[in-house]
Amino acid sequence: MQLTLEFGGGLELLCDSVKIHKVSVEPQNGAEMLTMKDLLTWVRTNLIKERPEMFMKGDTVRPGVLVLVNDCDWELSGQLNTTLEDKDVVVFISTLHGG
Amino acid sequence: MQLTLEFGGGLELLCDSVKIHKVSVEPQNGAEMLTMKDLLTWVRTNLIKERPEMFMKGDTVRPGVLVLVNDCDWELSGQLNTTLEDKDVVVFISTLHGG
Amino acid sequence: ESGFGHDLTPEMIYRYSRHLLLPSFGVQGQSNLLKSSVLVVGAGGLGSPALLYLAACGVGRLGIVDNDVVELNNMHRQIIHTEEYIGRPKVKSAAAACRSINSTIKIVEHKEALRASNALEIMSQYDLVVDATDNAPSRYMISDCCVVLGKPLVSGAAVGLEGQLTVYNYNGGPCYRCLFPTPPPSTACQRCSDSGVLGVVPGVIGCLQALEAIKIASAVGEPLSGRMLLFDALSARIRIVKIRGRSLQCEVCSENASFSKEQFQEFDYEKFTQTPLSSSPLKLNL
Amino acid sequence: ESGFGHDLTPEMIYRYSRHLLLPSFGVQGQSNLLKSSVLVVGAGGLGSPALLYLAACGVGRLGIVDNDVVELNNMHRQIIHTEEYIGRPKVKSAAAACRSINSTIKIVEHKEALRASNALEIMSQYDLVVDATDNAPSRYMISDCCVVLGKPLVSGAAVGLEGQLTVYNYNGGPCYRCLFPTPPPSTACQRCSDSGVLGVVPGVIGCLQALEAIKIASAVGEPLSGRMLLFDALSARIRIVKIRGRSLQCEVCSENASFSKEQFQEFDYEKFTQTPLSSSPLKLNL
Ligand SMILES: [Zn+2]
Ligand SMILES: [Zn+2]
Repeated sequence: MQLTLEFGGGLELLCDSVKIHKVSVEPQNGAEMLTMKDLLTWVRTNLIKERPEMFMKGDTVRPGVLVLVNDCDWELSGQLNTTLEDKDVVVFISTLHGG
Repeated sequence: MQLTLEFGGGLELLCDSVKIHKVSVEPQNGAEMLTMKDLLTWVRTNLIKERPEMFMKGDTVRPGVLVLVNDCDWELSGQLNTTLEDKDVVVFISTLHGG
Repeated sequence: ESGFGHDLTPEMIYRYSRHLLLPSFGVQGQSNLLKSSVLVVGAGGLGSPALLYLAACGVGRLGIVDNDVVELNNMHRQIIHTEEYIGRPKVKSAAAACRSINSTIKIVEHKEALRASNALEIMSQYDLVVDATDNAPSRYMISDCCVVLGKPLVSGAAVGLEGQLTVYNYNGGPCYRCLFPTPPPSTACQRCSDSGVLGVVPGVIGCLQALEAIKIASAVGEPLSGRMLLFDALSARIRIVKIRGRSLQCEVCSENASFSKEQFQEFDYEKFTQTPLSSSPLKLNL
Repeated sequence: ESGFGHDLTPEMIYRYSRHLLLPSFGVQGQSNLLKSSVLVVGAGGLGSPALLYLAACGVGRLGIVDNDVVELNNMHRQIIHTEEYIGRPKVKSAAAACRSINSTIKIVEHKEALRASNALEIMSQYDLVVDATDNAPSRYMISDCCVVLGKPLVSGAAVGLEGQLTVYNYNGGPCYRCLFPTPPPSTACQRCSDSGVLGVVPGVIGCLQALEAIKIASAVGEPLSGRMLLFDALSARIRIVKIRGRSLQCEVCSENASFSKEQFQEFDYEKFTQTPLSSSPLKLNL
């Protein structure tokens, strides 16, 4: 399925400074649905070019990263269990502290 | 079909100062499609409570009003001939001059 | 010469260090800014933050056009002016404020109302124009003049609790007349002086105008051309929408149009919009 | 008494006339503002426009906390400070600027660093707090203190070419720890002083912070609680996203939590975030 992945707040530096990635990702291992857990694994393997520890910790994103599925915090849709649909937009953004 | 109509830039004053209207509008006179031309007539009849000349001129919107269908200028989708789909968002906004 | 491929002085390097650190802006962006010139028309609600940020960031030459004086009822939103300037020209007050935060750039005062008769001469001295005016005839006049001179225009507006922002005449994009070929009825033109405005609303739009001007002047980023930002302060909603491109029928900017400097100078913008270029005083009884 | 059901003086009516004209703001909104008190923590990039607009709009009592001095490399974005204040305390400079645009409100100077030991005493004097700081430990500390004191918090941040904005602890909404229960690795905390920032980016966010503070203080409009604004200056894109509500597991604000004033005062925010509360100077070689 076609997804738009966006990285912000400095996370784009981990993927060649490209903020917007139009990608095609299929469900893994014969599963019917693609979950955010699957997508994180895919992103870690296919998009993150350096310092993966700045993106993930264990099997989820590192502290300080907000994940938004279609402009909505993934905490509201089941976090790692959120299932994705064609044309969804997933944003990974690191919280900023500067001023 | 369900539409979200939004009025801004002062046009909301013509409809009881309500900016966002969730409405249900069906194609007119047995037609299959609802066009923006039909919608303007419907808005003029059902939502505009005062000074209709501040909303329309002839069969279209008055000069200085931008019409956006799903965040896109209706000039790009055929203006009055734009056909609408369920859940579309139509914005009518008057251009501002102040500062 | 510093020997590092740029001509920034040590003081500039220190002053603008946070810009120089930005990989996507850097020395090149700052050098472009320092070589650029920007004209801000109007030192009011929009012009206040736009001028402060343009002065602070290091635009090389910054022009201000305004013919009003500072009034107490401006102070709730026109944060560039201090109480001590009440009764004195806004252009003097704004220029003094800009100089006080950055004495190393050139500030030019145009203490006159912008009119079709002087606009070409004033605007031709700058690379780009920021429209921070408050009325319809000025908006048509400034846009037409930018088309005639081939300058990009950063246009902002704010009334009540709403604001709008776009960039006109940039890189083949639309001009003001492409969007609004016919002026609105003069009764539809709310002004801040008649309708009120929450002071910080032009603050937000004026900052965004400075940003767009900086992006164009530094040649960094994607200016808001062919798109328009719509800001609703009360509900904290912002929409960025796609607008039409240059119109083939535009009477000013289309290839078939032949709107000359002479025609511009003779065009009666007040008659065209049925609105005066300067605003009338307000009476409020509470 | 004017006999019109409000206690605005004729000078206030004139000064704030453009607010009074707004049907959805009006006399009630302005009276609420004049009776309110707002604390801005940090007189830097975010605090500059936030303070100017809060002073201009007529917040009755405006507090400023800052312990830094004005430096030349602040001037590209901290538009509240003038060159003549370089080397002097930011809180003095900012207070003078606020007074010069509105001598009729009370400006309170807190020339000290906000720490867990003094935060309760300072913040308890205000109705709401604007976080305009530049580091992670301050953000946790200010949010926790707001929860302990039951105050809404308008939180903004800007680094590089991006900005973020939301309102915490407002009307049952989430606090900072609901969103970020675990601090990020200290290597992930970019600061403007290390990473650079385009000056006008905190300008936009600081204006929006002033707007949210004004909405809360005047009780007009819908504050940005449970939502977050994400601003990308380079591409001129703004997203307003829905974020989680108050977390049932939050160690500070949930009903089950028992985070007391005493615990707050003893909490080591620098250790928690592995980041110092104050920033170190920058070295830049070009
Ligand atoms: Zn045109
Ligand atoms: Zn919490």
